[in-house]
Parts: sequence; structure tokens; C-alpha cells
Amino acid sequence: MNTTYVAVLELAAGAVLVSAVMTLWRRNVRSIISMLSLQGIALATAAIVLGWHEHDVALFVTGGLVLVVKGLVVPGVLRRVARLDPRSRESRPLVNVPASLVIAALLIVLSYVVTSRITSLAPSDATRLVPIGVATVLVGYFMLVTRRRAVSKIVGLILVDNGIALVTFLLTSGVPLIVELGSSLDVLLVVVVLQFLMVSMVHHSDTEQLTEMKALHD
Amino acid sequence: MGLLGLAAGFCAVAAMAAAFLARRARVVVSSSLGALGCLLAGASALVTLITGTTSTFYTSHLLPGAGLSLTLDPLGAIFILATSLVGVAACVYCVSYAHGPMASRAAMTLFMVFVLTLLVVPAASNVVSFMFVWELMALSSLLLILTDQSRNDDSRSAALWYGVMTQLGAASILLGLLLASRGSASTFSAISAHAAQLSPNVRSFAFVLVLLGFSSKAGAVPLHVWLPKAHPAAPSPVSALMSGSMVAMGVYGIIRVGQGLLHGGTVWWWVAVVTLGVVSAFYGALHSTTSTDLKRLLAYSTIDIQGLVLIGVGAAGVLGDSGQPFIAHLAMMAALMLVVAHAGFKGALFLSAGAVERATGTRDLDRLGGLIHTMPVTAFVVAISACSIMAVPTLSGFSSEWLLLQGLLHGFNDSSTPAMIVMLLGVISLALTGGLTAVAFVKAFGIGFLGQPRSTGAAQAIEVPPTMKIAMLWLVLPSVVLGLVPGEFVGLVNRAASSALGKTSLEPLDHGTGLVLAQLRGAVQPAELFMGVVGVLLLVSAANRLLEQRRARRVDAWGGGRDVQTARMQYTATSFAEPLQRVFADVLRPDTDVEVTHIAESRYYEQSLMYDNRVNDVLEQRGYRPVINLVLRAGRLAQRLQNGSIHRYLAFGFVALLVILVVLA
Amino acid sequence: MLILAILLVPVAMTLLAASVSWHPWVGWASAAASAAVLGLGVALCVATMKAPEVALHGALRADSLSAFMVVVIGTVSLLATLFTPRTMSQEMQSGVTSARYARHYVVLMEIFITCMLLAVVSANLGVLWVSIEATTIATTFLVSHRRTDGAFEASWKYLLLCSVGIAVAFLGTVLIYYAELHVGGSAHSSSLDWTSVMSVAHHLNPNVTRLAFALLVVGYGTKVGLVPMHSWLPDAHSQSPAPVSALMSGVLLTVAFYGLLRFRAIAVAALGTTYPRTLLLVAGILSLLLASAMLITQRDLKRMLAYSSIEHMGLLVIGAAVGTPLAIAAVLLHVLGHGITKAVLFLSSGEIYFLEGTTEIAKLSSLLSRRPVLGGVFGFALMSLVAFPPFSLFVSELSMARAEVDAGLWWVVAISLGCLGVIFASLTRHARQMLTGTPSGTEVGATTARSVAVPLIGALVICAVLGTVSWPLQSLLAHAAHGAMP
Amino acid sequence: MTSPLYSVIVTLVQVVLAATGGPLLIGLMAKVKARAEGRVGAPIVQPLRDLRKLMRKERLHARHSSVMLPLAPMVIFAATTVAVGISPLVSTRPLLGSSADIFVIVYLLLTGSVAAALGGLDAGTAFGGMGSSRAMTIGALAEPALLVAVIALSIQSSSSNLTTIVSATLAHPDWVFGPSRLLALGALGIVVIAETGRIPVDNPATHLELTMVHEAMILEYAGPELALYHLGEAMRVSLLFSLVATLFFPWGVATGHSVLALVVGVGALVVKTALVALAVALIEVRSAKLRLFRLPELLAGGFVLSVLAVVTGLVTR
Repeated sequence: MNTTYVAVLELAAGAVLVSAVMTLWRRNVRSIISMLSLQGIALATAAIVLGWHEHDVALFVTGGLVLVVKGLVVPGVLRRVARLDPRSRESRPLVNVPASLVIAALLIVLSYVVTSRITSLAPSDATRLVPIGVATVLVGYFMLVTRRRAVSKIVGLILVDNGIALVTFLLTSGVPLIVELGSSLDVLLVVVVLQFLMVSMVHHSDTEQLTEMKALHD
Repeated sequence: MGLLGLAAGFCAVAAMAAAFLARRARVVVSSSLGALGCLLAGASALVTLITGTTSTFYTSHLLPGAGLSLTLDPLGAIFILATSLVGVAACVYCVSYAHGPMASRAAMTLFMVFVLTLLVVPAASNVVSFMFVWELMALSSLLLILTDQSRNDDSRSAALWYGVMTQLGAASILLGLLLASRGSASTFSAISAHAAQLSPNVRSFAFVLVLLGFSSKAGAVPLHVWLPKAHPAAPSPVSALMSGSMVAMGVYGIIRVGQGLLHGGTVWWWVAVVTLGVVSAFYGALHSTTSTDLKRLLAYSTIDIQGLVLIGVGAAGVLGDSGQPFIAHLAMMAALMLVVAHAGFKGALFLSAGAVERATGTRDLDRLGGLIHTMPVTAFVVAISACSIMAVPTLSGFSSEWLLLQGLLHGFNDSSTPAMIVMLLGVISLALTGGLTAVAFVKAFGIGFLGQPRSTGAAQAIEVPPTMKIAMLWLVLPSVVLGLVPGEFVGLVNRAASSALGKTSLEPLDHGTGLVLAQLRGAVQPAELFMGVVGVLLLVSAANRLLEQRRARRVDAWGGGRDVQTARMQYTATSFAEPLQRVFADVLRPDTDVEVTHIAESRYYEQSLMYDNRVNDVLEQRGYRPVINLVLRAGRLAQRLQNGSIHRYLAFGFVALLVILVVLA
Repeated sequence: MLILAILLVPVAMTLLAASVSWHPWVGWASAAASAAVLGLGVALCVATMKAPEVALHGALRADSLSAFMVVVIGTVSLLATLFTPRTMSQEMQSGVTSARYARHYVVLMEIFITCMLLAVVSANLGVLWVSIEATTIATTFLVSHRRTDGAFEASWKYLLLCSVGIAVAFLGTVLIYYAELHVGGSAHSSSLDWTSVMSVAHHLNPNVTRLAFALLVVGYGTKVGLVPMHSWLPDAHSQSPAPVSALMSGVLLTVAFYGLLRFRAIAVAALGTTYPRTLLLVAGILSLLLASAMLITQRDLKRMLAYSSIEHMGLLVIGAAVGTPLAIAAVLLHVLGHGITKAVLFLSSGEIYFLEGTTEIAKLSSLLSRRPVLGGVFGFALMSLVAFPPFSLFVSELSMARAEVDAGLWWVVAISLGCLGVIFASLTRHARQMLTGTPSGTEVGATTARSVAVPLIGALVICAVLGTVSWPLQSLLAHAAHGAMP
Repeated sequence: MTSPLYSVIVTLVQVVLAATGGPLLIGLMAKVKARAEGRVGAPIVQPLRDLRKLMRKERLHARHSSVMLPLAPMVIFAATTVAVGISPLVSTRPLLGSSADIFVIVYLLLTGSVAAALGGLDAGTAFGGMGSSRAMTIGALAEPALLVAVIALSIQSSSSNLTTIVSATLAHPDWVFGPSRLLALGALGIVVIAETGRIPVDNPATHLELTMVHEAMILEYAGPELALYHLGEAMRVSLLFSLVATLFFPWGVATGHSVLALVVGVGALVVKTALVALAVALIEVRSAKLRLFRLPELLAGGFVLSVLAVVTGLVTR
């Protein structure tokens, strides 16, 4: 049973990272959002498995919440946003795809190095996987920096958030529920607000200049 | 201390009155309250100087962090005395002078605050209190410069220069004081007691920082650039206070920190001070000879005199360090005496410049002339003060420069190399500046007040109202009294010098009316000399009476064969200084443009000829401008960082995160 | 009880504003609510001098530090909300806003204030994080309130940059939680409660805490506006309505800073002073350097003020890095002084924008002669900003410098003083352009509305009193500083 | 003889000597120059006769002049008289001998120069301004050399009091031929020539517009005022010459209270001063007037000499 648990956990965590890297690889915004949805589901799986293993109801609930919010609602919102943007392709990222993948690999190595000291505090099957979460954070951040489309930026932000959530589950089996609820709600709100802003901007200034906003500068 | 508190209270009430009273009452009430406050402060300073006592005041309820701490000792008292001399005059002067922007609520309030801070700075005795009043002094004077911005753009630029220089200076002072107070309480007495435990390097570093800041305030070259801009731009009572009193606070700071808090340190500190003094004295004197703006001339002359003061202070430091406390004392006394004398004559001169400007609408010497006929009192004040600054015997400038010369001369007794170099440099710069100062002030008085008026403004000048006259004449008093009977004040100055150097038992001068060096051979009895001169003058005029009863007949001046003599044919201030400007062209770097327009028909005949001659501050042009340009360029470069791209902004954070992770890994 | 009251006042005001349509009295009511918060905050200060206040079974907890922050929030929000009616009527007059958005505005302002109050009185470090994140969302709408291209762009950047930053802070919080869970090698119950974390802070795993604190500095530093995570700040401050800028610059930044201050205490207990000090010093000095460089050739008034905020946050962080009681007390006084001063500046710049139609420095001139009161207030506030006495920033900066030198960091003081010198030069140069000069036409000095002049002058007077009289604050500051010590 | 009375007599003698001897000195130099140039020249007493003639003339003031015009010659005369009166020229015990500080003398002379320059500016003419400007420029350049040379003299005796210097020199005859003294003598020589307005610095006989210095300043003076002016200038010349003579060759100066010594002192002073005048006259004959803008070189030379004098004085002390 324990091995199953470990296998499922590893699979789920791995899926989180893989989907993160996939978002870097794909250019089509729609498929990027699909990756995000996949990642949400994987994250929820990890949470539920952990909760089941630790007999932690809160984590179980959180897992469910994550499944709904990150697996369904957020991607749904994003798909709507993406529809606003007819040319929804990440056609020319600031760092091209092969280079991005190489950098992602480096980031993963870095996160292994960094987290090794942390996990040594309480080594377990779960904490072993923490580097994956940290790597997801970094890959997400990298995506945020290098992808031009507004939707991609939001996706990057969610990747960061998912990574952090994964770390949270693996390290501590989740922070207190109220915090967890608050943070999930915050993410949801942020995404909604970002979407609202995009919509407003598109409506407001007709010209669709979401990618290069440089009106405000010194 | 109580008296000083009362004085400060008067000034504070004056500020309040200025802030809340209606326009008419405002000026009179606040000015008279301010003058009373200054008188009281002067009295308290005198009491302190006479009794030689030190009194303190401390409250923790004011100034969060450290509390307000005031200590009135003879060293501070002599600077308060100088301030109060000028302060009284400036306040009285204001009664009639203040009109237009100067009479505004803000200007009068700031003026009173300025006077108040000037009176308190020499008494502040912990780091926070000192910096508080110091900065308040800077702020109020900075804003006062802006009072009369309606006339031209000068005051705005002057304020900027002044503000920046004074703030950089204050920063330097602050860091120096903090370094000195490291590991002890921040009161001056604690710093002084603790100073011996600081490492020599820390002490030296602290002193250098403090010296940079204070010498900038004292107008020492090359940190003087603000001064020739700020003094002319400010309203005259303010410039009188700035030049007579505020600039001296720089010297006060150097003495207080160098001698009082850090106990004299090492020789090279004071060699540096003397070097600053030498350079300033020469540079200031030279520029004052070529300036044609009356106030600018006075400003450069301030730099010159402060240079001499610094030479005295530095010589005292060097001699004190090499085991000549007696002569060190003498040099310090000379410096302090010169500070008081300078407050008197330079205050009078700035007030007179204000009177001239008010009467004629200009300060440009090239447009003045003949004012001695229309403004006799002002002319008298300028004549006496100018003579004093030129060190004409039996005036205050002479007494103090004589003391300084004696200090330097006997400083040669010390055979250490730095002492000899310092004394030699000091003597040379005194010698160099003496002649240049004479040129500058002969020019100022001779061109401005003698001859014929060079503009309609000068021709139509009328003498200023009585209060302004009283104010100016009041400031003639120190020049005369300190010149005629300097011996009467030896005791006071001696106490101040004792408290500056921390040695109480030395009395380098005998008591009496004149200046008589104790233990050394050297004396001067100005009163007797004066009687001699007056006696001869009386004899001559009596002889004149005997020879001839008739008044002199008025005739046309000889015009070299021309019938018409116009005012335009006179020598101007520019032409007066032209020979010296040529001699020192390498230092002054004058800008001369000659523009010739030929008549259309022939190139050999000229229609008009424009000659433009400017002497800019070469240090400003070559030393400061490049730095300013560099900073501006850095600013423009930095702007490229924030180009508006969110990708870049996100990348900043990402890189920061990665760097931290890599460092931690 | 007091704590609950403090939170309930703005909550009630939010509900009120949400339930009625816009009318100027709603604005005045919100000002009254802020005044009430300020009053309750003062009461809280008095109460916490004896012992920390607790409410809701320990979920809310206020020591002197929290109480002081409540006072800061109350003061600045009072100033900002006093301008709500005026700002709204001006904006409606110029067609920027409708009654609907005015209602939104008040509601969001109250939510914003509530979130900040919650951040400083919550006992839980997680709740602290949640409420700071919530302020981001509330202020995003406030930044975009004017609904111009620039406003949307600014709020987009603001939200994106701050969200990712604050997410990093969450990771840091989680790591602290993890370290707390495993104190002494074995797992025990953990709550992320500030007091409980502090009680075991000495035993936290250093490796974890080190990483956690770094992440927290990056995360909360984003919100504080520390370089290099500062980029949202000038855009957001320059685009939002003046009262919002005032609140953001005056307190939002310092509320995030408050979070850093709490975590610094934990980090110092777990790691000693060196590591947190180094990290904070680097951030602080970078902020100072960048702010001074950006101010030199700044073209926009509000961006200028925003960069000045970065500068002051840099100073605060450097003060916190030193971390002696004297330094922290000075830092707290600086928080208050900066809050008031910056609020005055932003509010008067809003007035200037309304009257002159621009915030471009080059297009403003001779304000002092044309609008003596407004120009004077702005000028004096600038003098306060560059730390001239008698304003309190002078005393606080001086005390910070003293503490830094005492801690052996004189070179930091040297660098900061150098930066401050450049900043002073730049600000006075810009001020010269804006304030001085003679008006070109025959304009005579225009009077300034009393509703503008009185609060602003009052605030400046308070700032001056704080800088000269030590009576009410001194002991409170010392007590509060004690709360921020490990 | 009682001491105060003696001092009064000494002072009176010195003043009378300078007042009569000064013009005679000018006459002497003119005569020497004339003879050297192969002319007969005016009698030596001619300057005195000129003074008498001017005294009888009417007082004239230029139209725009002020009180400064008549005041200037009085100040010059008074300052010079006091300086002469207190200097130890004939005896070491003149009135106010304790104030006979070398700096006092220097600044009294400066006062005279300032008064002269202001007098020149008073009438508001082009020539007056030109003369003042040039005179002040030369004065400003000569002043450093003068002061530093004077200090070189004071260093050896550790005092700037003239009486002390003279007595100390009498006590240490070897000082006189020391390098420091000789260098200082060179410097003072240049300064004296500049201050008294002799060739090569200024030509007292010229009225050429381009070259006038001193004469340009006094163009507006006439009658008794011009006489007083000339008298003051002559006394100034005699004071400077006799100071140089006394400082570098103090023998003959009376130190006691005896009348005989006083008589010897007078005789010695007359001879010494006449010798100095002779030397100056010969220099004048042998040199041409320098252009105004070449003067700084000469005066800078004097300044350097004086600084060297101080340095050697310090080194050889």
C-alpha cells in the first residue's frame, strides 16, 4: 500500500512538473491552458493522496478545493480570456523554446540543490519530492518573465502558485486551513481581476496592446 | 543660560508675531522683538565671556531620541556675541527695509527663525540638538534666498547651489559627528571625554568629514561656490547675517569639533585647515577685486576673511600640537577677534549694499557713482567699514590682523617643519590678500560713492530712512571700538580662546587699552596712534584756517583738453580692476568677447563695438560642472532601466530570486 | 475588544458604502470612520503599553508595535479619506468618474483599510500574508479607478508583479511553518502563530529559516517596494487617484514592511544578526541607489514621489537591518513621519493635477506665486521629505544614522548620506522648477480651498510637532521597538 | 633729561627732519640725476620753494568732487607724520616707541596709499581713475613683498617692534651682513622704489597719459592741498629711505638719553638717508621705466627675494 502511495504521489508530482515544462514548450495558448488544467488535476491528486495517507481531512478538503479551482475554474476563466485574443499563439517568446527548455533543466537542477538542505530536516517520501515543487515555481516564474502574451503571464503566475501549493502539501501537509482557503481564494481573485483588467483594456483601448505596454516609463 | 533662553524666547515670539500679525504690524513688532532678543543674547554672551562660566540646559521632552541639550561656554558666547551684533542691526534695518516679498508672512517668520537658530547653534551641545538647529538654520536661510525671486533667475539658481552644498556639508558633518560619538553618549561633553579612546584613524576620519562640512559653510575654497551666489541673492539683512554670522558658524564648528571634542588631534589636521585658509584668502581676495556686483564683491571678500580666520585657527592647532600653547592661544585669539570684527564690518557693508540697492535700484558698481553726495551716512558707514576691512590702523580689522601677524611671527619660534611651513604660508597669504583687499575696497568705495553718478538710478538716489541708518551705524561701532581700545576686550576674547583650546591659565596679552603681548616683545596702542593722527589732522586744518579763510572755488575737472566731462568717461569698476585681472589672468580665466560691427560701406570703419568681460568662478566651471554633468548623465542612463516593459520588471525579480537561491545553495 | 472594534469600524463602513449610492456624506462618513480608527488606535496604544491585547481566542493580537501601526494607518487614512468627497466631486466634474464608480471607490478604500488593519493585528503569520495579498487586489481596482490606458496598464503591472512577489512570500511563510513543525527534530503542532513561532524561534532549523527569510524578503520586499522588485511602484503611484497614492505610499508599503519586521525578529533569533542584516542591507542600499539615480532626471511629479517612497523604504530597511532598539524606534517614527509627509505630498499633488491639468514637472512652474498656500504646503512637505528639521523625518533619519554608526555600519551611513545628497539635489531642482519663478501672465495668487489647506497644514504641523516634542511618542516607540526585537 | 620730554623732542626732531629733509631729498635726487645726465639741474631746495609757492595759491576743487578731495592729502600727511614720529630713526626712544610696530608702519603707509587712490577717484575723471587703478595695482603687488620682507627682519629679533629690531641689530652686528638681511634688503629696495614711485616703476616727472601713475592721481589738486600732498609724499619718501637705512645700518641711532647722542643720531640719519637717495637716483639714471604689465615680474621678483629672506632667516637661525 505504501509503495502505491509513493508511486501515485511521485506520479502526481512528476505530472505537475512535466506539465509546467510543457507550457514552456507549447506555443498555442489553448494547449498551454490545457496543460495548466492537467497540472491542477495532478496537484489535486497529490493533495488527496497525501491527505488520505496522513488521514488529514483538511488536506483532503483542500485537495478537492484545488481540483475545483485550479483544475476547472481557473482554466475555464483563462479559456474565456484567450478567446478575446484571436492570435492566441506565443509566437515569439523573449527566450526561444529550445533555450527555454535548457534553462528549465538548469532551474530544476538548481531547485534540487537548494532544497536538499531543507528536506534533510525531515526526510520522508513526501519531502523527497519537494524539489519538484520548487522547480515548478521557478519554471513558472521563468515563463512569467519570458512569455509575451498576457494569458501566458497569467499561466506563469498560476504555475508559480501551483508549485508553491505542491511544496506546501509535501512539506507540511498543508498550512492551516484558513490560510489555505485564503490563499486559494486570493489566487482565484487575482486571476479573475487579471482577466477583468484584460477585458477592460481590450474594450477600452480598442487597439490590442496587451503584450507591449510601455506607456508608463521613465 | 537663562538670558539666552529669554533671548531665544523673544526670537520665537517674534517669529510667531511675524506669522500671525497683519502686514503693517508684522514687520515692526517682529523686528523689534527680534532686535530685543538679539540684544539679550548679546548680554548673555557678554556675561558668559566676562565671568568665564559655563552653564547648561537639558530637557528630554524636546527632540525625540536625544533631548535638547544646550551649553553656553565662552567659545560659543563669542560667536553668539558676533551674531547678536549683526542680529540687532539686521532686525532694526528690517523695520524700514522690509517691503514687498521681504515683508511677507513667510519671509519675516523665516527671518526670525534664522536669527533664532543662529543664536542657538553655538550653544547646542549634543549631536541631535546641534544638527537640528544647524539644519533649521540652513533651511531658513535657504528659503530666505528665495524671498526675492521676482527680480531674476539668480536667486533660484543660488538657492539650489546653496541648498545642495549645505546639505552635502551637513551630511558630512553628521557622519563625522556620529563617528566621533561612536561608543559614547551623543552629548558633546561625553564625546570629548570619550575621544581619547577612539582610534587615531577614526578620529582623523571624523575630523576630515567634519572639516569638509564646516569649511563649506565657512566658504573655504574649493567648497565656496554657493557663497558668491547666495549672499547676493538674499535680501540684505539676511546676507548680512549670513556673511557676518552664519559663515562664522563653519569656523565655530571646526574649532568646537577639532579642539573641543577631539582635542586637537594631529598636526596635519591643522595644516589642512591652514591650507584651506590660504587658498580661500587668496582666491577670495582676487575675485573680490574683479567683481563688479557690490554684494558679490562682499561675498568674495567674506571668503577672503574667513580664509584668514582659518589660518589663525589652523596656526593655533599646529602650534598647540607642537608645544607652543602660548602662541597657539595668541593665534586663536586673533582668529576669534577677526570673527567678531568681520561680523561688524561685513554686516555693515552688506546692510549698506542693501541701502544702495534700495536707493538706486542696482548693485552694479559700473552703474553707481557719486553717492557720497546723496547718501552721506551710507557713504560714511561704507568708508569706515571698508577701511576696517583693509586693516587701516585703529580700526577693528587692523587690531585683529595685527594679532594674527604677531601669532604667525612668533609662531616662527617653533622650529618644527610643519609649523614653519604653516606660518610662512599664513604670512604670505596675509601679505598677498592685504593689497588685493585694498584694491577691492578702494574700488567699491571709490567707484561706487565718489565721482559722478553713472546711471539715472544713482543720480536720483536719496538717503535711506533713519532706522536703516541707525542699524548701519550700530555696526560701525564694533569696527571703531574694537579698533581703538582692543585691549578692553582682550579678557573676553582670551576666555573664549581658553575655552576653545581647553587651557585656562594662559594670558598672552596684557590688560589695558592697547594690545600688549605679555612675555613677548610687541605692542600697539591704537588709541594713542589715533590721537596722534587726529592731532596732526587738527593741526593741519588749523594751519589751513590760518593760511586761507575763503572756501575752495569750484572748477571743472581737467578733461585732458576736452570741454565736456561726462560720467561715462570715468573709470568704471571693471576698468579699475582690469590691470589686476590681466596680471592674474591665469588664475581668474576671464571670459572676454569683443564683437565688432563694421559699417556697410567699408570694412575699415566700425559701426559699433561690443566688449564683454566676465570673470566666472573658474572652480565652478571646471570643478563642479563636470561632476554635475556626470550625475545628470547617470540619471539619464538609469532611466533606461525603467523602460516600461513588464517582462523586464518581472525579470528583475526573477534574477533577484535566482541570485539569492544560488548564493544560498 | 478594542481590536475587534478597530476592525469592525471599517467593515461597517464598507457595508454602509456598499449599500447606499454615492453622496458626499458617504465620503465624510468614511473620514469619520478613519478618525474613529485613529482614536481607537490611540486607545489601543495606551492599552498595549501594559500588556498585548488579544481577541477572537488569540486569532487577533496586538502589541505596541501593532497598535502603533494602527495609529499610522489611522492617521494616513484619515488624511486620505478627508479628500474622498473632494476627489470624487472633482472627478465627476471632469467626467472621469460616475456615481457608480464613486461608490466602488469608497467601498474599495474601506476594504483596503480593513485589510491593512487586519494585517497588523492578526496574530497569525498566514493571515498576515492573506491580508496583504488582499490589499493588492483591493488596490488594483483603486489604481485602475480612473479607467484610462495608463491606469489599466499600471494596475495590470501592479497586480502581476505583486502577486508573483507575494507568492514567493507565501513560500517563505510555508518554510517557516515547516521549520516550526520540526523544531528539535520531531514534529509538533504548529499554528503559524506569531507568538508561538517566536517562542521556539531560537530552535528553528537554520537552513530552512535562511531560505525562508530570503524568500520573505523577496516576497514582502516586492510589496515594500524594495529594489529590484520595485518596478510596479512608480506606475501604480502615478496612475492612481491622489488619496489612493497617499494610502499606498504612506501605509501600504509600511504595512508590508511591518511584516518584514516581524519575520526579521524570527530570523535574528534563529540565525543571529549577520545574515538578516546582510540581506536587508543589500536590499536597502540597492533601493537607495536606484531611487537616487531615478530621481535625477525625473519628469513626472507623482513618479518622483513614488521613487522617493522607494528611497524611504530603503532607509527603513537599512534601519531594520541594524535592528537595535534605537534603530527600530527611529524606524517606527520614520514610518509615521513618512506616512504623513507622503500623504500630504500626494494629496497636494492631486490638487495640483486637478488645477493645472498635469503632473509633468516641466509644465509646472511658479506655483508659489500663483497658488501660495498650495505651493507652500507642497514646498514645506518636500522640505519635510528631504528631512529638514523641525519635521520628524529629520530626527528619525538622524537616529537611524546614529544607530547604524553605533553598530559599526558607518559606511552604510556614508552611502545613504551620499544618496540622500543626490536625492536632495534632484528634489530641490525639481521643486525649483515647479514652485519658484514668476508667473508669465497677470495671474494673481489664487486662494486654496480651506478643505484642502486645513488638513494638509494640520498634518505638516503634526509632523513638525512629532519632530520636536518627544513626550507622547517616545515611550510608545521604545515599547513598540521592544516588540520587534527577537 | 627726563624720559618723556626726551621722547617728545626725539619725535619732534624726526618729524621736522622728515618735513624739511623730505623735499630736500627729492631735490637731491633730481640734482643727482641732472648731474649724471650732464645737466645742471634745479637747486636742491627747489621742492621747498615749490611748496611755498603752492601754499600761497588759491584752493580749487573739481566740480563733482567731495570731501574726499581735501581729506586725502591730510590723511596722507597725518599718517606719514605719525609713522615718522614713532619710528626709531634718530633715537630708539621716540614717543609711542612701543607702538612703533613694523606692521603699524606698513599699514599706516597703506592708509596713505588708499587715501591717495580715493582722492584720485573723487573728481570722477578718466585720468584720476586710471592713476588710482594703476597705483593700487602696483601697491597690491608690492604689499606682499613689503610685508614678507618686514617679517624676515622681525624673525631674527623675534619681534616686529622697530625699536627692538634696531637695538637687537646693534647688539648683533653680524646679522647685518647675513644672507637673510641682504635678501630682505633687495626685496625692500624694490618695494621702496615701487612705493615711492620712482623709475623703473613710475616716472615722477612724466605727464604722458599712457605712463602716468602717481601724477594722474593728483591732476585735480591745486594750491595748498597740492602742497600738503607733495609734502606728505616727500615725507613718505624720506621715511621709507631712512627706514631702510636704519634697519640695515642702525649705527648712529641714539640709544641713551644724552643730547650728544641725539645730535649724532641726526647727523647719522641725514648721511645714511642721503646715501640711500643717492643710490636710488643712480638706479633711476641707469634704468628705463618698465611697461605697466612688466611690473608684476619685477615685484614678483621682490616677493620671491623676501620669501627667500624669510626662509634663509629660518634656516640660519
